[in-house]
Amino acid sequence: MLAKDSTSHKIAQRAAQEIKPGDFVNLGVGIPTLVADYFQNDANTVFLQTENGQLGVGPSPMPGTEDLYLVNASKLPVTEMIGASYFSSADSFGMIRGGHIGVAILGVLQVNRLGQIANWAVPGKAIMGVGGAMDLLVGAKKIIVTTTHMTKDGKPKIVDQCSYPLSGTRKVDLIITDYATFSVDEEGLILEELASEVTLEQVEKNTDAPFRQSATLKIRSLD
Amino acid sequence: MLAKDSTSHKIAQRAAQEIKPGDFVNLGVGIPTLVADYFQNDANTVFLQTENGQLGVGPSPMPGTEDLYLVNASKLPVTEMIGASYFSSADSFGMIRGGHIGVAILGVLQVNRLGQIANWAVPGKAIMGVGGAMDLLVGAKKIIVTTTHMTKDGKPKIVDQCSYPLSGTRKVDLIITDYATFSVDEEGLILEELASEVTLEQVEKNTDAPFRQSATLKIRSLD
Amino acid sequence: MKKLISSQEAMALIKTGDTLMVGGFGLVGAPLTLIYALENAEHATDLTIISNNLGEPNRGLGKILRAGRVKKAIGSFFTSNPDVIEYFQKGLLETQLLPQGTLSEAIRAGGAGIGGFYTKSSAGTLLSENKEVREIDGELYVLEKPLHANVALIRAFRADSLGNLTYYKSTRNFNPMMATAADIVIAEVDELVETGDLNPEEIITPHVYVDYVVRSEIKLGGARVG
Amino acid sequence: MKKLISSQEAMALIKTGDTLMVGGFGLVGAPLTLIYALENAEHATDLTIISNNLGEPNRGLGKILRAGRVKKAIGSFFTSNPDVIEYFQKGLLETQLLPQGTLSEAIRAGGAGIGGFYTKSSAGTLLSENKEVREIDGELYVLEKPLHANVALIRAFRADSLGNLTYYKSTRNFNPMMATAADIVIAEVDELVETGDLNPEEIITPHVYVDYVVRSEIKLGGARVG
Repeated sequence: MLAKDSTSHKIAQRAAQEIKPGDFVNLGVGIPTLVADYFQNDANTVFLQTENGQLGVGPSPMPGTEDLYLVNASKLPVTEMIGASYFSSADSFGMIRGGHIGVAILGVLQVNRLGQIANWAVPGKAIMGVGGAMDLLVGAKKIIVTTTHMTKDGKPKIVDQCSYPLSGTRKVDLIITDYATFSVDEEGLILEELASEVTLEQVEKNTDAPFRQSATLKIRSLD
Repeated sequence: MLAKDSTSHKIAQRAAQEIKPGDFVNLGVGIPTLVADYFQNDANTVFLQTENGQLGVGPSPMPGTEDLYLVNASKLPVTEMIGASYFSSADSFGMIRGGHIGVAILGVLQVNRLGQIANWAVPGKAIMGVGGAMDLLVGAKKIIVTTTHMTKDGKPKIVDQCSYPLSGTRKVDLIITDYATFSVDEEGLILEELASEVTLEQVEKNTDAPFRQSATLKIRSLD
Repeated sequence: MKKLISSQEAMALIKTGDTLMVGGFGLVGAPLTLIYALENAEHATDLTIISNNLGEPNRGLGKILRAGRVKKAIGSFFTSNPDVIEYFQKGLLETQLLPQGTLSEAIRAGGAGIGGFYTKSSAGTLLSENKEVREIDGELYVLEKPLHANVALIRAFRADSLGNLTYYKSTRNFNPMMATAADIVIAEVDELVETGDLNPEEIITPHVYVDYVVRSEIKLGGARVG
Repeated sequence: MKKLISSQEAMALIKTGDTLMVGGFGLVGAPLTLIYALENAEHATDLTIISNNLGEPNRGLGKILRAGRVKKAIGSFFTSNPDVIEYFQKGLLETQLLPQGTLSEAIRAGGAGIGGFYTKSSAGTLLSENKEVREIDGELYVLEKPLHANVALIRAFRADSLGNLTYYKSTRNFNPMMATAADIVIAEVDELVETGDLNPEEIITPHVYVDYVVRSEIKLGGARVG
């Protein structure tokens, strides 16, 4: 598990601000899974769905209390909120494809200038798994991407055109990185928010796709 | 309810002889529903499925003990055998179309020389309902037709070509009337059995389709 | 309970021209309280009704037909209401007859994001006229389209405060699929329980599908509840 | 209990060249006892395995891959076993990667007599290459075919003497659909109960789908049962 102050956690914390009471939310593998730690849900008004077949996913169990047969899509132990239910994968993806999940938060390998994503394959490398990503991409009402702005090798993940195969043709709605937040419209990316640690110039330098600036560009606050 | 010695009951009694331990059986509306009264199932080894969503349909309830919310496809009150289960219509017809029901017993309006049936519509008349008949016809492993040999107007129901619209292209496997029992092969109908009350001549006269005689033609016994 | 409304409030959610799904196999599993309210909701006309049957002559949904408020009926068995045939023959009603398995699967498809499916049911019959038929592995299949509705009126047995639903015996029938396939889903229920009182393993309809809950006031046989 | 057999007896039902469905999402809900028996059932080679994952390197189904007994893998996520990629790249293994929702729906279709279905998932991606794509209501859908198997190895929680099954929490995943889509269905279960001990409303897999039951001997984490 990453330390609470790590980059991934800051991204997750920012993404959690997008979750509103009454939302039905699916969290993908990786940074999205961390989002669950950053919104209060004492009133049980946010409902996490995991595509392996549970609605009403609760927080991570206390060490030593894990039920190995109760896991999320990342295969990590979770708990059961009051009012939770279980269903098969077919029913779960019926729920997803049928448009019943309001928000999906996904990790990506790349995002292109139009807000389309690649997150399931790297040609020639040992990544060959799509899981539920393509179904979530076509089914969720709103798609939020959470990702580090740069790869581990220091290359931009937001690129003009994806070199990795696309996960679908649908544009995502919001892209949250450790550097910035972008919304997406028909013409492409709009910079909405800068992380307090970075400058506009740094974002421009480290983003390989064109983007416009929002008229209401903000500095990100995580408080 | 018809008297126990009526024509319909004799047909049902004969059809019940086709049911074997371990069979999963769906009974259509009308005479087929009566079949349930004619096989012993004390060991719970025959399993009746009703397409409105129950496996393990038990016998008709004692008068005064009916549960109005527990009915078969004929909308008649039934009971629950031990080991019964309930499911939605979608799941029920998945079971039917998917080939998991061994025997379906169906009523018909007409049967043609090839063993194809018409049982859902009469042009110009107030019959406009297909229910589960077409799904059962494509899905059940074995189809048994139970029908009176003649219509109420005294016309043959087994005809050269159906004047009513067909329920599907599949041939049924066995046709049980009050006069006779026919099997069906690629070329058409084969008379397998004569009811004790009728002669071969009567069957020939009242059947409007050609049929062959089985080398092992029997006289029906209902004991 | 946040989602609990009256049957009158429920009717305000239905507009003229709407497509409605109505649960039940005959009267069993039908939302009788909501159907009764619909009879009185005269503002809603020009309706398309997706339901296995269309009531009986001047009973249940049959009453809405006689009031001239049904434009189209989609179902599998209209024989129980001869009015349907009469209205159809007079050109007063459009009908779409589907095999019962196709009807239930089409509703499921509508709720599950399936754009269409192939079934053998009705291949080679009048019911597949004007539909795409294709051969798959040597057998004929008919392409069937998903069904959607503006509003679904369904019946369940128990609802918890979130709106999770269980059903009772053969009342389940079309209700769980209809709960997934409409913009607004209104569930009439016999019992309201606290969230947590339903075993998570026996919840058939997760609350994500349920928008409103109405307390059932009419039981089968006509007995009034409460 | 009529259907109760040992895991060794179960393996005698599998033949060389068979297509197997194996339940589970990773190890959760996987029939660990049956998979262990399959590792030792060396008579069965040239297998096509339909499972969300293909185990891990030299663990579970991954062991059968290393033994050269898997001809083809159909699943949604092979990343957890890098061997799959290696064998695929060396031409030692055919693979078919499907979106997880398509995989589960295709298995359901296989069990439910659906000849094919249209889904938006994977439209416009490499995964829809060589598949029929059509526009429905202005959006692209991919035609997906049903999946069938000779034998399904699934895991459930409780079985009654008839073979009715319930599942435990997130172990349900692919198991209920696989129970419908194979010629022979073998369910590994944690608990055997008398017929009548399961609430009819909470039975997820009716016994019509279950041919054999095997007592689970391995729990997650490696603990041996009994």
